[in-house]
Amino acid sequence: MAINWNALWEWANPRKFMSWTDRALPVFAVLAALMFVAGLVWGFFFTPDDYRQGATVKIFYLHVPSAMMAINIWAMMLVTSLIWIVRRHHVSVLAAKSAAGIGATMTLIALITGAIWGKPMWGTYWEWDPRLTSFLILLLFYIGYMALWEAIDNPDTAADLTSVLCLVGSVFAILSRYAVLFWNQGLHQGASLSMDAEENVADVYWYPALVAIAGFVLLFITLVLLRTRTEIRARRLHALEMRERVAEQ
Amino acid sequence: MSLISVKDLTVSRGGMPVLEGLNLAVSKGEILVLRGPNGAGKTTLLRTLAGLQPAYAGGVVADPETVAYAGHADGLKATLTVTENLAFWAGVYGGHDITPALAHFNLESLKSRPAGNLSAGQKRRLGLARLMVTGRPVWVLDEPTVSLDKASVAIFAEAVKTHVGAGGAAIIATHIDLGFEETVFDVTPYKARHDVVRNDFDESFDEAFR
Amino acid sequence: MIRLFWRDITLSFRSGGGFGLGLAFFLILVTLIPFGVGPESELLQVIAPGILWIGALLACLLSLDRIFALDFEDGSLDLLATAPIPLEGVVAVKALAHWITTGLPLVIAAPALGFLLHLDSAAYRWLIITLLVGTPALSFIGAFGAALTVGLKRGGLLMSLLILPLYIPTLIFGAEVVRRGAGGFLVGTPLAMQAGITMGAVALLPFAAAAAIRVALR
Amino acid sequence: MMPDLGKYAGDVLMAYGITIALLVLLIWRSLARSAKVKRQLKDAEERRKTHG
Repeated sequence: MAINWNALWEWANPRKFMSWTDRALPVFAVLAALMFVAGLVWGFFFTPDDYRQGATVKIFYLHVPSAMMAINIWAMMLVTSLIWIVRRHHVSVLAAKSAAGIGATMTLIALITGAIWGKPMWGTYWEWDPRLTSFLILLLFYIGYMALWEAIDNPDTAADLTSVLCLVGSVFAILSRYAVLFWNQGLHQGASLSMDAEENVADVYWYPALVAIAGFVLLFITLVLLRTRTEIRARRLHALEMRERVAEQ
Repeated sequence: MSLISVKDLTVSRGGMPVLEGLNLAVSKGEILVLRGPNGAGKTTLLRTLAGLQPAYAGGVVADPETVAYAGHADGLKATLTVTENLAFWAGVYGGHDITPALAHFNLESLKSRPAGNLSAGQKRRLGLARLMVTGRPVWVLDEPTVSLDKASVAIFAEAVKTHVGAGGAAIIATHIDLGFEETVFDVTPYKARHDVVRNDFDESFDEAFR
Repeated sequence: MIRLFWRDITLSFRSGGGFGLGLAFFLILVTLIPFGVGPESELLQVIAPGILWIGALLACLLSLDRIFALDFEDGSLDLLATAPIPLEGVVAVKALAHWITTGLPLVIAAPALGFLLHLDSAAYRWLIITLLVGTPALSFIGAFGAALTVGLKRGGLLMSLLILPLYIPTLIFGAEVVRRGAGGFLVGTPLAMQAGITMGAVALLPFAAAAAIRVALR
Repeated sequence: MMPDLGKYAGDVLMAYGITIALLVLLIWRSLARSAKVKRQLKDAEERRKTHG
């Protein structure tokens, strides 16, 4: 099937973007709310306790989706940053900027819910488990990325530098992941309790988890569209204010 | 044959066009003096000519190793001596001899002094002496005579004349009369217009980003 | 390029150049640790590899904001950017000079400080080797971070925030080599990983850093 | 209606509570900034029409 790539880019033209998101945003918002509430209500009220983990299994419906989002949002930021570097597409880099705050929140949720889950399981809130540690490092990367955006006045300069940071940061994030695996394996023999879906989670838990994941994804889409719209307006505002300042001289 | 020329150039500061529709060319032996009020965009234009900033629209045509730029800061290290500072830049630009430059800007007696102990005028002279060791034909100078006294200004003007006489050229933003046979270029009429509603501004939202 | 290298070296040795500051910082840090954790030699011996690596890392960080910021302030960076040498080369040379004046002294001083922390005698060899292999990566990663924040007000703090997470892999592998060396285990894998990181950083980061500087200058 | 959460009730409720609080904070901040920028942009567009 032939795809008209130029038409695809058109969707991300700022003006076009503002107009289609204006219509799409309410739809996504309603869907996100429905799926999110459905997934969590199903998970919280209508799933049995695990014979070994008891009611803590219910934390999965928060932990698994937020952890997935934490990683996928960074991947999305990497892609949109690359698009900015290659195609100088403003909406793209603003989407990356908008996503960072959501990604950081998701990482924080994954960390906190992981720690709460770990307390009854491991007997401690914090264990330097490779997974938890990697998420802590990911949170640092998110914070650094956002701090760099905040620190630079000129929006184009900020877009360029944060994109470069995102690129280099991605490489180092992956390196850190391997380094952390290596590091902890050296100290503790035997992995801690794995939370992989296929190993521990039976269908009765997996279906509501899928709904919850869909809810988180839709929530992310809704928020990232809303925040990108805000950033586009902020950019136009910035441009108008610059014009005013120049005109006053 | 011009050493450097610009065609339909628009230069921008902080993403906003400040000067637009510029057309100029400088050939061997020419001195171009830029005039215009503060904040008009002279510095921006010079930095664009030096290749430090990308053009907003249009372009600069010049061989990549044409321009020697001197901005507001002299690029001197306070703990290095006058000779060391100059020899460093000479080395970076391909190892030209520094003695003529020292002699020309009357710096020989200060040779072994750390640059940090020089007066403002002496520093400026050292910064300008750097131009002579670059071996590049077009000097692009931003307010070169700031903090120079009358005698030093004369030394500087003499250096520019010698350079231009030897087949170089200079583009200088300055407020004072240096006594050159110069072409004056007033940037004021080229000020990018923001007071009127630009047509393209409303046509495409993209424009708001540029 | 060689000129630039010698200039940076000379500058750091002249008064106010900051040579030795990193070394002094390293010494103070190692002196403070026993006050914090107690004087028991068994405990110090256990934590020594980590402390020495973290000390080296922080001492390195201390002098990084000077690497481009001073040249930016006095206009040298503008002039270097228009000079006939590629900016990537400028970055690489400046990072190398930073390593010679900061990283190398740390490598040389580390064994003496390891002595203070009762570092296991089998580990000294590996401490020196791993620092020698790892500290260039610290300088080159740091140069990238410094390039990102050049020209920013209060850039120093932000620079630390950006650089330190990037140091994690180097730190992990470096400390692991020393720990394994102390225990008499094989050190091949972490050492190879660390060498890989260093080579990657030396080869690629100057390009990223030069791109960042070009953006910051315009 | 409330399911029996057993001895882990506190942990589970805390996890849900903190997550929902964080998400509400995120959504509220996104909406607040959206409203603020929208208002400022409207003002700026008005100014441009009247003066420009």
